[in-house]
Amino acid sequence: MDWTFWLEWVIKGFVLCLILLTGFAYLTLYERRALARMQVRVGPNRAGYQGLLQPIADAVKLIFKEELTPARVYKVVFVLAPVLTVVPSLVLAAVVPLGTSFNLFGRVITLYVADLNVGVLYLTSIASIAVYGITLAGWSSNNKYAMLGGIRASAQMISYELSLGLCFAIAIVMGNSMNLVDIVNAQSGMWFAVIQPVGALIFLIVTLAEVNRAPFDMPEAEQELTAGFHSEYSGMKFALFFMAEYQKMIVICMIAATLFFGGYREFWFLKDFAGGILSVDRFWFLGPIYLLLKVIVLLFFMIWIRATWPRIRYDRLMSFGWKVLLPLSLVVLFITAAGILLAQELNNQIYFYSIPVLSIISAMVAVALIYRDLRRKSNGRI
Amino acid sequence: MVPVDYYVILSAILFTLGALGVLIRRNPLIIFMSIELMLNAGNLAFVAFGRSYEVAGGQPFYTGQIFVFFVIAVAAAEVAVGLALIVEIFKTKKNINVDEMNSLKG
Amino acid sequence: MTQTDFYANFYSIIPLTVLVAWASILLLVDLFIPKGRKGITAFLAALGLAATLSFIIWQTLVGVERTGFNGMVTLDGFSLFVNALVIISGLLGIALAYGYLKRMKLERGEYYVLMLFSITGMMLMAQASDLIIVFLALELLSIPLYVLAAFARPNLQSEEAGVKYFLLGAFATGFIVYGTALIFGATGTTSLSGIFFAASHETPSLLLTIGAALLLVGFGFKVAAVPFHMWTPDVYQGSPTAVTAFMSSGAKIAGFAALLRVFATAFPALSADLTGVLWVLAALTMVVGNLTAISQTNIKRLLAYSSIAHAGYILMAFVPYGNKEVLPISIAAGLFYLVSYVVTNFGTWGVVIALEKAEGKGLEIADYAGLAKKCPALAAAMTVFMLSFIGFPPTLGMVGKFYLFRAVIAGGYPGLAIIGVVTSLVSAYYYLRIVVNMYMREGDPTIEREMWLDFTTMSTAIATVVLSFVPQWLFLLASTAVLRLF
Amino acid sequence: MTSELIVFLVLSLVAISSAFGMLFSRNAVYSALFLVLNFVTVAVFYLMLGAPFIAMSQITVYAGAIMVLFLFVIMLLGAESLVPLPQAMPWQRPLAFILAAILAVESVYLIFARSRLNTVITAPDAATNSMEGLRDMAMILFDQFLLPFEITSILLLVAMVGAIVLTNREKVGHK
Amino acid sequence: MEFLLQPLTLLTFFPLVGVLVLLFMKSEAKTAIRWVAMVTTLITFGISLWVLAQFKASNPDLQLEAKYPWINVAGWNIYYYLAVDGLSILLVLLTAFLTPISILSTWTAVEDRVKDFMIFFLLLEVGMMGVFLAQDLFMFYIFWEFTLVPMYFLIGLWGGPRRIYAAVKFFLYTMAGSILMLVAILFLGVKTGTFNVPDMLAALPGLYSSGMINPQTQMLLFVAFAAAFAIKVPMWPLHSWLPDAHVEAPTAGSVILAGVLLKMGTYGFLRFNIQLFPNATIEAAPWIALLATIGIIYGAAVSYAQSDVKKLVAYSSVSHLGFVMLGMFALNAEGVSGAILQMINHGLSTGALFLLIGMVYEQTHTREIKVYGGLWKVMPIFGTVMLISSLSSMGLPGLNGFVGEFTILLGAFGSKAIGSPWYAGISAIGVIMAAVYILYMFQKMFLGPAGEITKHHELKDLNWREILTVAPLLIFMFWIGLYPAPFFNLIAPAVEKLLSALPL
Repeated sequence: MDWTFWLEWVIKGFVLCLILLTGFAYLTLYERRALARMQVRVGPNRAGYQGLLQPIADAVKLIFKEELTPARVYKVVFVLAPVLTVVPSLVLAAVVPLGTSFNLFGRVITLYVADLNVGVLYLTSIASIAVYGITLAGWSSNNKYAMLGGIRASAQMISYELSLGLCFAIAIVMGNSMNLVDIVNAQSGMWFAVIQPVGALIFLIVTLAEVNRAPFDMPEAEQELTAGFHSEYSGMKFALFFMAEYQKMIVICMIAATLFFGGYREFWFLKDFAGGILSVDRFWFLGPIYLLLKVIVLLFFMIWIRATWPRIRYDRLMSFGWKVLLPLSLVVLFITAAGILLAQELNNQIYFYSIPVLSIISAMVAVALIYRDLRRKSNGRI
Repeated sequence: MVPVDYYVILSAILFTLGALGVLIRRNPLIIFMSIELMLNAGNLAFVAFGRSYEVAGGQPFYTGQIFVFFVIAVAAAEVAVGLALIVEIFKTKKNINVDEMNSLKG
Repeated sequence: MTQTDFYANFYSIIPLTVLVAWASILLLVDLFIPKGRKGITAFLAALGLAATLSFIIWQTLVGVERTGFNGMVTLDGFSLFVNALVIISGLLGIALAYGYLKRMKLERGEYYVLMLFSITGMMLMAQASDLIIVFLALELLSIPLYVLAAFARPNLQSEEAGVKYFLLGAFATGFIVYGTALIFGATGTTSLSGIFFAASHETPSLLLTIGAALLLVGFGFKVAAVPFHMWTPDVYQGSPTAVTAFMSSGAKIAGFAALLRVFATAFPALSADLTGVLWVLAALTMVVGNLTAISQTNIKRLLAYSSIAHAGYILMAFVPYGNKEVLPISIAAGLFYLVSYVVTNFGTWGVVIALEKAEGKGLEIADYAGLAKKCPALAAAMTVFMLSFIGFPPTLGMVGKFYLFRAVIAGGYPGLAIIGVVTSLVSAYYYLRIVVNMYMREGDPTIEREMWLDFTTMSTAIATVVLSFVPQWLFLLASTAVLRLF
Repeated sequence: MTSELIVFLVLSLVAISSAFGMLFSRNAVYSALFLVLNFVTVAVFYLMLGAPFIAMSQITVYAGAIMVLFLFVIMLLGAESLVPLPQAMPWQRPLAFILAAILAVESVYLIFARSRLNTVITAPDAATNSMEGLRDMAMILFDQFLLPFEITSILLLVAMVGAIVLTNREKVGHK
Repeated sequence: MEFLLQPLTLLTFFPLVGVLVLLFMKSEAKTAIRWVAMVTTLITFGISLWVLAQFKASNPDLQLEAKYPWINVAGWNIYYYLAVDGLSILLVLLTAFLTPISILSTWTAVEDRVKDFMIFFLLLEVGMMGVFLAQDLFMFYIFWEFTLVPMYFLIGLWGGPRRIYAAVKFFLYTMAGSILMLVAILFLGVKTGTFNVPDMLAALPGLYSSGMINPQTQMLLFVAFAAAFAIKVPMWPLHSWLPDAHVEAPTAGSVILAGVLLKMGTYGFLRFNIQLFPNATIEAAPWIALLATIGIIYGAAVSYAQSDVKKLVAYSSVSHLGFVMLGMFALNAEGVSGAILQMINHGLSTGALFLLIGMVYEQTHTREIKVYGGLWKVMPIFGTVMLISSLSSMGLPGLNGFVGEFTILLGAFGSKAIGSPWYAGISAIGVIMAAVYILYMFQKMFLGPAGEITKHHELKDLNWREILTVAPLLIFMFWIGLYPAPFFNLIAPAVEKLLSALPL
């Protein structure tokens, strides 16, 4: 372990943080503009060209805003909570591969901070830690609404974490590795989202709940809880929560892209296009670009959903997680594992194709069941 | 270059602190946390011993880690039941002090 | 794993597999059994136990002994014996619960399912020959019991019992885990035979001794040995009586079975250090259990202390565990005593349940006054049980104590035997108080009659008496069970 | 003093003081947070001991699930403030301290002075970070430790059933 | 079937047939129940006579053996082993003889829960027979302990006002002794590898001489056995349960208690202590003689101080059994045979006294001596019978008591084992004291001016049933008093054999 190793490590980490921070800033802009478009208005377009300086203006405003610390909060935790929220969202990205490697000064520089053999487990563990910030923020505010928001957040995140873990497991099974680089490389022939579309869908739904995005943003439901867990926060502390949420969105989309959409790799059918001119194996710098594109598309879906869907009632949210997503993801995991095993043992690729078919069938069954249930509850009004 | 003794001593201290917590604290939640600390001390010792055998034998040796894996699973199961119990009694009683659990007399 | 391996492994856990499968299916089937007819679940659960028992009997007749899953479980005479005992106590437990749950309005199908799972854990305890399995089996048997103890919620007493049992049980688990860790550290393995080899090759290291002592503490909690007994009276009193009956038998059998196997197969090398500890533990348990029982007025608490005391008697069988010659006898004696304890115990709890009223009254000893006039058969049965607990002829308890004390004396511990008999004398005092109340005081107890309850009480009473005259086959079973343990 | 030893010492200081913090906090939430800190440091120890899988499981299950549940329950019950009550058994506390002190000193002394554990744990090499190691472990888990694994699954099922039985209030008077 | 037809098996377990019959009878049919019990015990008595007919007096060994392996696994060597010899034959006969008499005495006395009473009584007989006949220590122990249970209920259910206290005290005292014996039995069983007494006797000398059981251990074992028996006898200072039990017990219970149960203790000394631990016996003989002597004087003195006539008789038992113990540990032919005979005598005379007291108690419901007086005039037959029994109890020549006590004193006087004639001398004072308290009692109750009760009650004299109850006892009192030789003949060979084994 020479010092250059450490240096490389520090630089990569720093760059990643930088990417995420600016990414966060422009994501807010992106979201506001996109939402505005959907709602047939313009959105922020004054600061700079097309509002490109708007995030900076917001940042300056928040930084200089007065910070109120209510009298009866639990001080230490109150201050700690935003930090605890932001850090996991940053750390989470450490294992996500942004591309292949390139040579610089005679060294092989890989485009990820840490190459963990238990990368996926690392993701789950950090994701599970992320609950603390919100929960503690809610509790330490010493405010009923905030507290309820915190409790809701923790309940929701724990509940959806199970399905999340199972989706990770689906990717692990298909990639035959817990290492994210391995998983990405395993998708060079075919994206996992194609083989296992249901798994990818569940993953996307679950991530929405994990980052408390609409329609699962119960912890901050304005109508019921004013602003939920961050009611009492203002100024920079509030900004940190804000920041964490958007960073998490970015990172989660990166992870989703990595696990199910080929990560930094090109479309599978482009691998041999024009002698592989579009392949990351040929040009390393294509990796980050592909990834960025995928993330932008996925983010757009998140924003789109926010613009389209109303908020789900809390009890429905929980029972959706436990009674629909969890069993469904279990079934899908089983189908995936069984298909792979059969294909391997019997050496017949036909079983491989049964995975998407059976998964889609089971997803449709799930939808049908939900439909029937809702119909019964609403006395046939749907 | 840490001798395995150090890990074992650390785990012994943590175990003792956990046991101490069970003995001196009266809140079932804290008692329960102390028990978790005890289990954790056991886990640490397991991994440390496992590692020492690994180093001594020169080849991977997973028994310790696997035991820890089971302990973690069991702890999760225990927590599920234990917290359910505590929540239940609190719902009935609105107070969870072990000393005040005296409807059973002897 | 090759095919033959698979069958060999599978053979060693057939009864377990049957029971687990049955319990899981029952969990589903129970959903379709309408509320108020959960008796069907009880019958199905009993059926499952019977099926398991028949497999055990079949395996006993086949007589093949083997270890499975890389030596993690052992199928031998000892485990078959203990498992049969556990299943019989499960059957008796269901018979007691059947009417009781109905009467107390606690009837839910999960009760029986949890019981089956707990029995699985107990069976596994007896078969375990690796500390991992011991640990997991212990949890598998305990967790359902925690729930069952609190089954009468929102009854506060029951909930308190559940919480206390849980906290102390988990505390004990902590000791077991840490003890296992130290043993693993000392020997590099968790398999009992591996520990035995590692320990016998060199002088036992201190680490091993501490580990074994911590295990002993953990097991001490589980079998309610003094000074780890504090939870017992509260838990026994607070739990629904049917649960207490099952808990006080099943958990004890399993705890002792595991303790026995662990100490006898893994730690003979430590006998010099641990025999004295066991001696003191057994003596303390007998003395404290019996002395504290004297002042009890609640029958459930009294029986709780009495069960502590009996744990002390059974512990005596472990004291000579380092002595190769005496060990088989004393283990067999311990097993025999367990049988007699279980039979008597269930009968006693049956009587307690018969007298317990729906609102949890009828549990004071004074409530037993006049039972002999009201229901002579029940009073006679109770008398038989009390005599059996004292160790008085013509009951199984007497034969059990005779066997046990003989083993202890043969092991060279007459002092312990004397403590044992003197505490039996003390116990006579409080057991007789119940008899006095039933026969010699006036009162008008209300008695619940219910077929399965009566069946349990009467069959155990008859067994207690009849078996005392023909204990040979039980002796034979017990002593052949331990033959190949060592 | 190698750097590893320094890291160890610092972390163990953190672990021990967080354990103390857990013990003596007046506030149950702080206790829980201290325990989380403790679990995280122990997870780092696991990494140092070449057990990344266990380290991650530790964080996921202990810190991420178990302790969150604890916090959840504490908050839900409003049980965070722990007013010191008059001791029911005044002798119990000092006795517990004395016993604990004896236990600690004894175990440390015995293990340190008389056991024959002189193996030095070296830092994990690259091998522990290889997929092969993880695969080997999985193979062992599903082959040699198949039975315990299955038992664990039953155990979790039982715990689930138990928790539901305990918390599921039967609807009374509902058709 | 051969097993069941053994005379001793039949003798021991025949009452169970009665129990079985009783179990299926309605508890309202009191007379029928009494008859069933009566017939059962009479048949049992008949069987005992059949046993006597087969018994060969000249043979000192165990006879009529019924021996089958019982629990023979894992080195247990427990036998179902019943046998009789000169040491026990008389006690067996006494048991079989007293039981029907006691049942007859309850004919009108017990009205409450008759069925239960009879069941317990018959069970008690099984236990007592078993104690005297069992030759395997395990079996012996079972029977020994088992006798406690029915007796406990007899006292506790049909006894006087403090019956619960008395019953529990009786139970715990007796059990306290026997548990130490249990340890000793187990120790012997472990050392000799058998529980069968003859086998044990064969094995023990080797163990003693080889030092496998050293003298201290032997002494400890002796003490452990002695504790059980001494409480049962009861020897001073372990007697305090006896007055309570006697006073509170129903009449039939007292009769059996005094007549048979106490003899189990002395029999135990004879059969087990002396045979199994010869050296310890010799060593302990002076001490036991001392205790016996104290018991004699103490019992007599306390008797005198009693105001309750039943208590008086109870304490006199302490005194009388002191004689038995003294004779037994004289360890010579006279002493031991006298002791055995005195056991029978005590059973007869004290039994008769308790019966008679019960009969008058049934009418008056008081046992205070001072409320009686002048009974003789009202109840002449009762008076006569009482007089004879009292005189028998105090040892008037011509009656049975004299023969026993005289022989004992003779033995004790010249005993090498006791080593000092003083014990015999002091004990002789006990005889005189007996005369004092018995005559004092008799005078207060039967002579003199009419007391309260006598005045105010319509007292009826004995009816035919009651006469029939005591008559057999009187016959034996005279028979033994006038012609004891047949009884001595039954005992003598066995006693000789017993003594010859002692290293005196």
